[in-house]
Amino acid sequence: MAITEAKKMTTLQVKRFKPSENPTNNYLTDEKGVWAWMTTVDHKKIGIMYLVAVAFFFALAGFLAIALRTELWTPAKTFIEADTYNQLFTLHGAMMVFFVLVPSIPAALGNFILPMQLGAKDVAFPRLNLASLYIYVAGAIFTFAALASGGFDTGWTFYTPYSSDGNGAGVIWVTLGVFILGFSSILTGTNFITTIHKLRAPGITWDRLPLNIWALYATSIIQVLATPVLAITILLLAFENIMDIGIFDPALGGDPVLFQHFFWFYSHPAVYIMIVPGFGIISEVISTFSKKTVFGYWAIALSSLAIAFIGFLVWGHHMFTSGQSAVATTVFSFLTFLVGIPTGIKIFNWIATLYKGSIDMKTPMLYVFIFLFLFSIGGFTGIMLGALSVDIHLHDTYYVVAHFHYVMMGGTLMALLAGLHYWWPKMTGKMYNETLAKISAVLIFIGFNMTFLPQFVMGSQGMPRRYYNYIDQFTPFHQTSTIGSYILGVAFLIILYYLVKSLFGGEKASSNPWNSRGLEWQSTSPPDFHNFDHTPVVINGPYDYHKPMEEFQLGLAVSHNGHDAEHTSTEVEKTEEKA
Amino acid sequence: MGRLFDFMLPENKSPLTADSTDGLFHFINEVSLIFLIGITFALIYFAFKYKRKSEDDKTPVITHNNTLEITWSVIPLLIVMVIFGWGYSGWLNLKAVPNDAYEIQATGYKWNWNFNYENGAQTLNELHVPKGRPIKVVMQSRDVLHSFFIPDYRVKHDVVPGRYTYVWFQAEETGESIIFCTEYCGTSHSDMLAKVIVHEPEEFEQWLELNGGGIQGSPVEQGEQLVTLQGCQTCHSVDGSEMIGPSFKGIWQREQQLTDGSTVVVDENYIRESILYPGNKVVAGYQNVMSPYEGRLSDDEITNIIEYLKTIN
Amino acid sequence: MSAHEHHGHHIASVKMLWSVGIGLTILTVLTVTVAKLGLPSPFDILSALAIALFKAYLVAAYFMALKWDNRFNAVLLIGAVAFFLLMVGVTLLDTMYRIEVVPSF
Amino acid sequence: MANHSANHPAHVQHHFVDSDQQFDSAKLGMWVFLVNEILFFGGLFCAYIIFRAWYPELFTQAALELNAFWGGVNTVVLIGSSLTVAMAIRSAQRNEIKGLRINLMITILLACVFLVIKYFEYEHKLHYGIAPGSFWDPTPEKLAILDHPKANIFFSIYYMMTGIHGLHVLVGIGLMIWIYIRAGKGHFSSEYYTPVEITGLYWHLVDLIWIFLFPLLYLIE
Ligand code: HEA
Ligand code: HEA
Ligand code: HEC
Ligand code: CUA
Ligand SMILES: [Cu+2]
Repeated sequence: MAITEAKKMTTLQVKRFKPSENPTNNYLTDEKGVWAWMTTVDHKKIGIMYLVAVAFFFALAGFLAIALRTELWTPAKTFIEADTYNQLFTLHGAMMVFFVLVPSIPAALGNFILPMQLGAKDVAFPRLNLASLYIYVAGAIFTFAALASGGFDTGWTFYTPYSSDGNGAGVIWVTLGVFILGFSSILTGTNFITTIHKLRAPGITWDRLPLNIWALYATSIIQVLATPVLAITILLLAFENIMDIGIFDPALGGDPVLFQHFFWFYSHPAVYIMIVPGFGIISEVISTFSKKTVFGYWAIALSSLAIAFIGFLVWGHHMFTSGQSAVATTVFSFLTFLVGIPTGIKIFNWIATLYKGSIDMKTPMLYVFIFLFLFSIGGFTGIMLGALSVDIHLHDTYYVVAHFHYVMMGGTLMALLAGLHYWWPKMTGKMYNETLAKISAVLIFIGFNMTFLPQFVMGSQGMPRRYYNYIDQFTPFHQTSTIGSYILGVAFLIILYYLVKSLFGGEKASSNPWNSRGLEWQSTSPPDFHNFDHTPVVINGPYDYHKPMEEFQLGLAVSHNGHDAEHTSTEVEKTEEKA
Repeated sequence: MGRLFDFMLPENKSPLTADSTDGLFHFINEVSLIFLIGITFALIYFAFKYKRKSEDDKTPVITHNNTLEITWSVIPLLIVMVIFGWGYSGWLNLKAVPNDAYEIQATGYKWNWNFNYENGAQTLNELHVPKGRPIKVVMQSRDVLHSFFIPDYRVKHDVVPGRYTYVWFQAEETGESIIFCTEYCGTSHSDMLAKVIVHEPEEFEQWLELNGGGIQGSPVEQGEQLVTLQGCQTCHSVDGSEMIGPSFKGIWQREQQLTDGSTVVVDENYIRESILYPGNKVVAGYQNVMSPYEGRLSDDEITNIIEYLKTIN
Repeated sequence: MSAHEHHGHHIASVKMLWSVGIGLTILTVLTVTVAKLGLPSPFDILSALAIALFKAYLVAAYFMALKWDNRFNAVLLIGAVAFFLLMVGVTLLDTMYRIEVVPSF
Repeated sequence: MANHSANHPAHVQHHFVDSDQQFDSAKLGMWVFLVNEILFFGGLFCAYIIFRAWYPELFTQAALELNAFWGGVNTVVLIGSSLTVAMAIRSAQRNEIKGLRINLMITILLACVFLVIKYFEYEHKLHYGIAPGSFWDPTPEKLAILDHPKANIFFSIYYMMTGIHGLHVLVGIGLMIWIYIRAGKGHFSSEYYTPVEITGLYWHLVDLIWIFLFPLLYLIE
């Protein structure tokens, strides 16, 4: 990068000051009223609105899951008809994936935290950011329109020709809804990549990027590369329904397996869109609550990129029984295993971070532990499914259902909960009730395992998924699972209760309740409208726990003018030595 | 075999196709368990050992360790390569049908399995096979994707419209095993069950003999058998009870309201059309889910079915 | 933007732009001509693609000014094309190696 | 210009430090968006390649229905419009607002010419019942030429590809009209012409896609 003479000459003087506690002026008080929220371009408010939307859809899709589980209490009919059941699991899966998990960490938490961790005032394109929220809402409206026009029961995978039979306007609506939704994801990804490249504050070099940012960066790359393929796939499917273009429909000469390729080309990378941001949160929380530099910074940072890359080449592992060619099957199986290696590297590095740390089992850390346990199980069972001969037996059984709940709920959702509790004081300026939080975390752990462990067993025994009716021998497993899901429901209600309560009566949070070294904690709680008063100059790394907390006060260049991080940072280092 | 995870798998009734799958299943479970115990133990141990004592705890700066990084990359890599090789060879075995396999044709359609044997015998939702002999099931679909799954034999394959796919197995015990449809195919996906019935070889020959040559008898009798074999009764009752489609009871000359508002009186042509192209005229109050029988039933067969339907009152 | 040449602000000369434009037109005529020649099977499409690729290079490098731009933008373009090729390549691994090579009907 | 931050020009949004940062960000953002576009069309190209690999004879046969001459003309039209967009950016960089507007005008006109030719091509095919999907109903004489059982799929792909490309042209026209109007209001100068450059990039991509569509669809005989 070229840099102007003028910039090189500037001397940076570093002034230190402490963020004020409980500011009367913050982003929440800055502009008030519904209209101000709806038209805001502030990344923090947009993040909060995303969070509310995601929570809403989670509650809705979770409620559908409870209905599913209740229906499965007995074989055949318990309280709803087969057609209703089929629509329920489709809606549950589609909402959880497209409306909850894909936007959850990047668009909700990421939107809030990313610019703050970069010391930027906002993301690169604030208006696009708001647009992405509205596009998300538009996608939701189309999905509800699909429900109104008869619903859809294709499963979240929309396999042709079942989905292209043309017997339902519902499918057309929901495909258009998912199509639209894709753009919201694309815009978020585009925005993040640009922000990370161009808006880092002076002093934040690539080797000082918080791991959360690395994870979001990897995620954004996947979003940008994979989502357009989903868009075109789903558009082709919509046209298949509207006017029988025949590309995927065997009755018209097309190939249904081709649809599966197209679909999984997006949807496998999409599972990494869901989990990789979770990895980011884990890195942050684990270092904060063990007061220690993360072990293997580069290993963790680069493994995210490795996962993103290899993740693109394994989609065919969902199609081992579909009739794809033997060559493709072999290659896909082989590559599938390679994804496990970088993931393992992460897990081992996190554990190594704990070694000789100062471990504080606050709620976020508790969720990290739960994450590590559950996600490992999910990952290992993924390896099981990647093994060719075994997958033949396990494909489309409850084993797969259990696998993906372990990774998506036990993984991403636990990471999301960790992040939510971790950043809650920063976002709201309030502390939540630690006791209730711990109780509900434990309840979630119990309820979760009770719901999904039995599913591994019945899946291996042959219980197929998407089954409204089942043979009697599976009844005990299904009933345990159902009870577990009720426990989960209770646990989430407790979470909802204490979080809402903390908003209104919660104890005020200090600017840095966890004594974290991360940049976002060097602002006030809740942050100022512009995050920091001035573009901060970053002197310390995000995990410099060996330096005393006093050194972690916001550096501020008296006369700064550079956005070009690489160059200014060295200047900062120099000035610091002199100071 | 008395292994730790035995309780997870159903009884292995086709060792030739199931053995390597089961062995690998156990291996992965055991390796995973070891790793999981290690991870869990480390987590709990560290959590207690390094519990925070005070807010100004000092922690050492340990940034990385290349030896460790390499160790925990290479060991898992070796393990997964073993898993890959094992799974691959097991899968090749599942693809390689022995030359002397006995072939049976299967057709999946919403929501039944139809089996055809070499001598014209037909069965609905029952797959009769001799024991101790490799069986190859060649499958096709008439409508959407289905998937043919026999847990006891560890075999599964999608059934794809416009293509043939197959599975093979060799049952070693007489008895019955369940067949599931594992690719979502609509309302009664979970009822699209069938069973394998394994006979002693001689018994099987007899059975084949008895059912060979297909359908026989007077037109009405033939029609009745066809209605049974073609799975019509999955959706149509003969006693007037409500199912997925309208009951056959009293169907003849019944006045039927269609979804487009018009009415028809059920006669030969209407029934014929309803069987060949069910989507053309859809009865009000029902969904258009019946798959077309075009190319599946001959004119004579349809005539026989009509004769039979006339008799159900 | 006075003294220094900032990467985003390269100003192309009229001569250069017109030469590229004319070059592209000539190449278009060339593809059509080559296509009319009726080369044997793999070569017809290969020649057409080679010319198209060269045209694409001209547009990207000169019209879109990648030649003078931040290197990362070029990386993005090449990366996108590479991923597209990967997608096609791996999908072909299936579609070209099915037992019945063509989905029969 | 020793201190950029001291004079924060009106066009620089609050969260950027200076004009350069804003410009670079916008450009990078646009490139990332173009990556999206490439993969979006990539899906269609993938479908094309696969069906072509399955049925080479179908593609050569069906391509006879496409008029290579008009396809070629359209290619040249798009190349011309790319040239004028590049000229427009050059004018902006040199603070020649009049040149900017004239070049934009020519670009818009060329884009319209492209669409008109496309319209006649479609018209011609639809006339013979060579229509996408369920409207597929070729007249007997066409059916005699297009006797491949999967000819409908070729034309589905053809209509999807050219249709979505045409939609992009339409969007491009809209964008350029917008830029044209803003230029008239004096929004742009050599100091600030980001939207012009960004739109230019988009337009070049539309051209790039066509550069591949043309030989793949029209020139396979
Ligand atoms: C967040 C989402 C997520 C994540 C992260 C993963 C992660 C993985 N998944 Fe999963 N998967 C899904 C979501 C996800 N999956 C979904 C939704 C489906 C079903 C879709 C549907 O059909 O509806 C599915 C289905 C699915 C299948 C298809 C099953 C079938 O339908 O037949 C397969 C097969 O290979 C698979 C494999 C894997 C693998 C190998 C990983 C790996 O990334 C896991 C890597 C992690 C580890 C391996 C653990 C940690 C590693 C160590 C501690 C090192 C030591 C390890 C070893 C020695 C092995 N998954
Ligand atoms: C993010 C992904 C995700 C999550 C979190 C879940 C969560 C749950 N899932 Fe889901 N599931 C899928 C993704 C997910 N699922 C997918 C993709 C499918 C496949 C669909 C298909 O086949 O097409 C599927 C399918 C699926 C099935 C298989 C259906 C079948 O094949 O027949 C079952 C059955 O048990 C099930 C159960 C559950 C249960 C009990 C939960 C529970 O864990 C839910 C617990 C949550 C609640 C009970 C909500 C309570 C919330 C509140 C009260 C509000 C509180 C709000 C805040 C705290 C903000 N799911
Ligand atoms: C998937 C379930 C299903 C199967 C299997 C099925 N049908 Fe149907 N059938 C329906 C439904 C639903 C309708 C009503 C909607 C319609 O008219 O298409 C129907 C309608 C009919 C009608 C018109 C009935 C009337 O009252 O007007 C006839 C006749 C008929 N089916 C015959 C058959 C025969 C003969 C078979 C077997 C060879 C068969 N069906 C198999 C679901 C099925
Ligand atoms: Cu057939 Cu499910
Ligand atoms: Cu996957």
